Amino acid sequence: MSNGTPELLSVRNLVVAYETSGHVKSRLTAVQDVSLDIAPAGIFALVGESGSGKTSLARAILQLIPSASGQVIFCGKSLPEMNKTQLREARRDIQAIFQDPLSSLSPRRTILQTLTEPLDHFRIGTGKERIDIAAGALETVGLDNSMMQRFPHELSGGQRQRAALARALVSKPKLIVADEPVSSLDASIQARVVELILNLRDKQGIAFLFVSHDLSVVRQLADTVAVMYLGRLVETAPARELFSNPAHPYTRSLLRAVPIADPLHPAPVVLDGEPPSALTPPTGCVFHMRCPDRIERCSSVEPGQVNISGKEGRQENHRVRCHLWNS
Amino acid sequence: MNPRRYRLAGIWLTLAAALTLASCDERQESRAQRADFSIYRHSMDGAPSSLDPAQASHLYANFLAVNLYDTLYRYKYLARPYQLAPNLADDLPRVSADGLIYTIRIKPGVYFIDDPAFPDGKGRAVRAADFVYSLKRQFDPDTKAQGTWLWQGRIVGLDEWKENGSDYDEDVPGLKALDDRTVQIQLISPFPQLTHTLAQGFSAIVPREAVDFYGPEFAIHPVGSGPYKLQLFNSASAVLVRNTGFRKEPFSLEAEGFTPESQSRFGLEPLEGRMPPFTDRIEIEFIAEDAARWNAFIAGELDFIKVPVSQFDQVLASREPPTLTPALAAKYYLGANLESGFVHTDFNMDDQRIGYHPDPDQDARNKALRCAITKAFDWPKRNEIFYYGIGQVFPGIIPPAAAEFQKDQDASAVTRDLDGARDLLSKFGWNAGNLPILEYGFPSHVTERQMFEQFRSFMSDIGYPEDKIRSLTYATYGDYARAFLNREVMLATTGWTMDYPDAQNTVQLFFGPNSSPGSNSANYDNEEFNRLYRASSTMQPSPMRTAMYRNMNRIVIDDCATISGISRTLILLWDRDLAMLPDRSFVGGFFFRFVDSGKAGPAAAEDSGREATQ
Amino acid sequence: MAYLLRKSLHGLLLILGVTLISFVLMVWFGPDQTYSLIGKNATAEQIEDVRHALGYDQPFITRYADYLIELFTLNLGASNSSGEPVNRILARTIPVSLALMIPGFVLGNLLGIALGLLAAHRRGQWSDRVISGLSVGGMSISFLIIIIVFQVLLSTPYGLNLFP
Amino acid sequence: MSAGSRIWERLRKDRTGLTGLAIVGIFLALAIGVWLGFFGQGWSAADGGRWEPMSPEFWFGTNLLGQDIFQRSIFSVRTAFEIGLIVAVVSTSLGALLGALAGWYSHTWVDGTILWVKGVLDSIPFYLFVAAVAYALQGKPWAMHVAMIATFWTTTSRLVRGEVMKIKSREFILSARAIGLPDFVILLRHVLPNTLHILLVQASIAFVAAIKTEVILSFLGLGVQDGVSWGLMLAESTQEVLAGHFNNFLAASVMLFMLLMGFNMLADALQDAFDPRRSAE
Repeated sequence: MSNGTPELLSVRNLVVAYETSGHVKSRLTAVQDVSLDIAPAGIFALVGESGSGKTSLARAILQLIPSASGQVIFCGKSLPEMNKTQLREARRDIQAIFQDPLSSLSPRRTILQTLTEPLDHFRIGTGKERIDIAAGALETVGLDNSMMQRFPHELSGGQRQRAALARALVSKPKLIVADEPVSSLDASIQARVVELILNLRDKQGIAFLFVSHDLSVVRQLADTVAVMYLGRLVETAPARELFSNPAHPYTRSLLRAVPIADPLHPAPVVLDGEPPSALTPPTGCVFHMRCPDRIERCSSVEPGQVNISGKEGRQENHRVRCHLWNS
Repeated sequence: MNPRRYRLAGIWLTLAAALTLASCDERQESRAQRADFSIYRHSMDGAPSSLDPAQASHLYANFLAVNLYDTLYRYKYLARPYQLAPNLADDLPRVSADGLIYTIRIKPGVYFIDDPAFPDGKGRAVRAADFVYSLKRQFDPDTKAQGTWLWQGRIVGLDEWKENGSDYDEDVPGLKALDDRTVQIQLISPFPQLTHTLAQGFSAIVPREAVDFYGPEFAIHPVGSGPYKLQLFNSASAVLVRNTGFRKEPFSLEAEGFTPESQSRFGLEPLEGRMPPFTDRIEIEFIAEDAARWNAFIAGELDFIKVPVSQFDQVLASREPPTLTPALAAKYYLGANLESGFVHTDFNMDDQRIGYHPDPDQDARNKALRCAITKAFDWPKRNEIFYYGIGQVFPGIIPPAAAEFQKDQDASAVTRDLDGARDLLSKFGWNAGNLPILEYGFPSHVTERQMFEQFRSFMSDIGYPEDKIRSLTYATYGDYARAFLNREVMLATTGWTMDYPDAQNTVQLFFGPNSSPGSNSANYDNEEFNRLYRASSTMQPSPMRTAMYRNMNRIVIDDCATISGISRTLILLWDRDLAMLPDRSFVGGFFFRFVDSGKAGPAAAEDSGREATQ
Repeated sequence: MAYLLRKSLHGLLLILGVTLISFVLMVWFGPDQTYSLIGKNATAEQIEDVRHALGYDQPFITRYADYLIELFTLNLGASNSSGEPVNRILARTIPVSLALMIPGFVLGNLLGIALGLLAAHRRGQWSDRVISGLSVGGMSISFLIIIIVFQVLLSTPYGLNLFP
Repeated sequence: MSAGSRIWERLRKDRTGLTGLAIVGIFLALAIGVWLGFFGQGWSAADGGRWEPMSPEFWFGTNLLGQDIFQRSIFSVRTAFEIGLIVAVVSTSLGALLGALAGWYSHTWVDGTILWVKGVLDSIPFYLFVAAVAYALQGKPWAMHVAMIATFWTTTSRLVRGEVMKIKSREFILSARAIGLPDFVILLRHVLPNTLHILLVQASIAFVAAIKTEVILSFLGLGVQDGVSWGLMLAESTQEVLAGHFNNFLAASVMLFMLLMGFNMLADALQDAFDPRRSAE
């Protein structure tokens, strides 16, 4: 944004809202005024409790759900404004993997069929070459060629997530949006997938948008971390700084809740009270009701985003939404 | 396992139980119903939907119409062949020398039954004007009458009356009540069959008050002057009770044409001098299902039945002449009546694939094809399979029930001749490749379908490819009628029930101007035939007229316009406790008033109870 | 309120659909009474008269509208043939058919559920197998066959001859 | 081991299911035999006398017309399969397609319209509707098929709709959408194959229902118009049994019963084999 390097993906003031279906129609704002930047080969982690809008943001970036306003710019071009052909091209460069590896592979298709589907769709290579590319991708994620003719239910959980990753790799993307990719895996397998992701970034220069509720995993791999609360990015900062010197009260409480000594069993976030419903967001700062440091203004005025780089020794690119930093 | 299954299984079990219980109930009820009066329980295989005489187009309706209402004429109860007799009229009509003016006097002192339709609820006297009204009513489009055709183009001024909007206050010159008791009918041209038409249910006399009072519901509120009154009517049964105000006319064996040699065995003699109607109550059960009707009869719940063909095997001990098995003969009288009508399969002459063709060569080829089909038809087998071999096959269109029927005529038109048929086909260049597709229409019922399949197998014997004989099926008779009346069917089988015993009634089936939607469903149109028909239609019965009819018959046979025909033999059974003789079908129900039922009072109920437990 | 409105709109649409289909199938393409109401030897003019009297010459919309009006005013008209108001025919016949149907339906369902429960309770035992077998067998028998069998059993000399 | 072979493994252990499969197989072989002209070709010839008893010439005797009951009942196997297969395949496909559309576009006007049509059809009593459709299209050889297909699809579509709504939110659908596959490709390639277990069971139920309905419709004169079927044979037999001739009735009803029984056993076994509660075992 300001460091001069061209960003791979820039999100500006993105708003995602749903019309809820049901007896009473109402509008749910899942993502409110979100801006973020992902650099080439960067790993951008998005953390937050469930229901905070992480998944909506990820899906809006993937153009799986429409955004109400704001911009998603990929390689300098706005994704929502693209026509079909352009979008199709762009999709080669943005791939996705999801949380449940069993559910993310089509159950009645072999691994090979799943792997070659994007190649068929993007018309990459000939039939023979596609199989080679698929085999290469399997090798990259550390799976044996013999897996190709298997069905997803014949694989173990870790193997499945590797296969899903392999599928995301075949079209040689620039960005992979990974929505909670490791949260359903055993810790030992988690570690190996994390290692794999780091490897891919290093060797193939793939950037990741890594969505997770698990700070301990994020700590292991992210370059930049953004903390989401009720649709808003309350704090965005380089990973090291965020973990060592959090600025937002919410981030602080999150970090306090993680027993760092035992990353194998991350405890749930402990905060007073329930997060408010996104259907009826509170006035003022959305966090004010649970905030230990709230001041009077918090309940009436919603804070804007401020760059606190340099304040109290903060590094570059540290932004926060909090009245405490606004003075 | 699917839980729905168990539910279904349960429903079956209960239904089965309910069925058993229901049938038990029914029997007890019918036994309990017997009371202290004489009763006759008739059965029919179909039900009328209306009791309005204007709708009496079939036997079922006619039966009720002539018993609830009066017609001017009827047929003598016992005379065979049938003879007309005065009914409400006091004598046969006086006819002017030119045959155009009929003068009819009606009996005095005849009253309609009491009914709220009349001013004080008391039935009034039947007047000549009522007849005039009733006949006009046949021409009123609002009546949707079905007997109009009998008088259409016959009576001076009647058709014009309809054109002018059917105003009942407007007089019709040819249809007048000269006074309360005298009717005068003036015809456009002689119509010797007029008196016959006045013996039909259609011509029954209805009071205007009742028609106006009940509106559309007149159809189920009959108000007549006939021998019976209606007590109950629905789609399952009708109950008639004696009209106590019916005119008193003692029964005379002689006047009804009693023939002791053939009729003494029916025990009718004791009726002499008694006043009809002889039975207090007539229950008519409408049971369309052959099996159900037969079972009810055998169970003693009915006194009369027209035996379904499927039961002939069990009922008859011999075929020529039909006789009953000893067990049945002990309980029932047998009447083996040849129906007054016939069944025939017509080619649609209007269809260029099989009928007339503008090109004379093709016309000749089509005729050859029709004749070949006619020759290939196996009448004895048709008779054997569907009519138990006791129907009567005859050539042409004058059935045995007509007085003009010729017994010793050339039967080659109904004799199977496969070689002749094949020769004819090859002579006219027909072969399996160029034979047209025959579309044979029928209402989609089992028997009609089997007749079609049999027809197809007859035709395959002369090399007609099976896949070229196709069925056109219709869900109801009404749909079928619509199809052949719209000339959409190449081959249509129909039955004709005569309205009166004069061959004029059947030869008109092939009169050109009667083409569809008229009764000439063959759409046959032959100049010579039409000329003969016109000439004969105004003639009184005479050997000359008979000769003309037979000539017309020959013309139709030679043109191979129809595969015809067979008259069915009806096997009628009735209880030996009854003194009665059922009518031929065209007479339609006049015999009810002469039925004497020995079944009366509680004693009869005990009898039948004993029977049932035996 | 809006919810109620939407629900009733749904109901209305459903009723419209059902009446439309029943009209098209049973009236528009349904039995043509004309040819059972004309007599022998009818002329084209008489056929037209009957068609007119029955309203068959009216356009689709008119006939459908009439049909809807008749339905909603519960004025089912008079039977074409007998002239008896259809209302009265229904009033006369429906209680009978209901009286016949309801006990059978209720009993059948109760019995079915009881059998099902029994089978489930004794899963794997012989009674489960017998009931399952019976019901699979029952499913495989056409109603038609049952009717014919009953006819034979109850009323011919070949059966039990319960009602001679 | 593929899903198919897993089902097969379960089916193989189910004795009832295997018996059903065997019965259906035998009937299928008969139907194909008739199709190829090996037997049953003389079903319409009226060569015999009326109601002839069983004999070496006429194995099951003859009917009223003198037609060979054995050949007629064998030929009817083909009729039954024709009707059953056509109705089962078309109605299940239609139900799958409409159910998939309704599920995929759930809570949109597409879904609303399909649900409305389904609701309307389900509100009309089955036999009344089928008979009325067959009547309205009378004379047309496919009237009966249309009538049955028009009603049978609704159950399938309801089940498929529910299943599709479940599948729709699964992540492999998201991955397919993420690479920009068009909706119909996703429906055909990823959604419908996962409803296969429903379709198979529904098709077997539709097959049985079609044959049973054919019998009733043919009996009423609204079914098979040209040819022969067990329904027509039963219709013929109602007259015959009263006269004491049972061959037609027995031949048709035993064959009908056997085929339906076989199919019901098979359908039951399939349902059990596909039962998701059993996939845990």
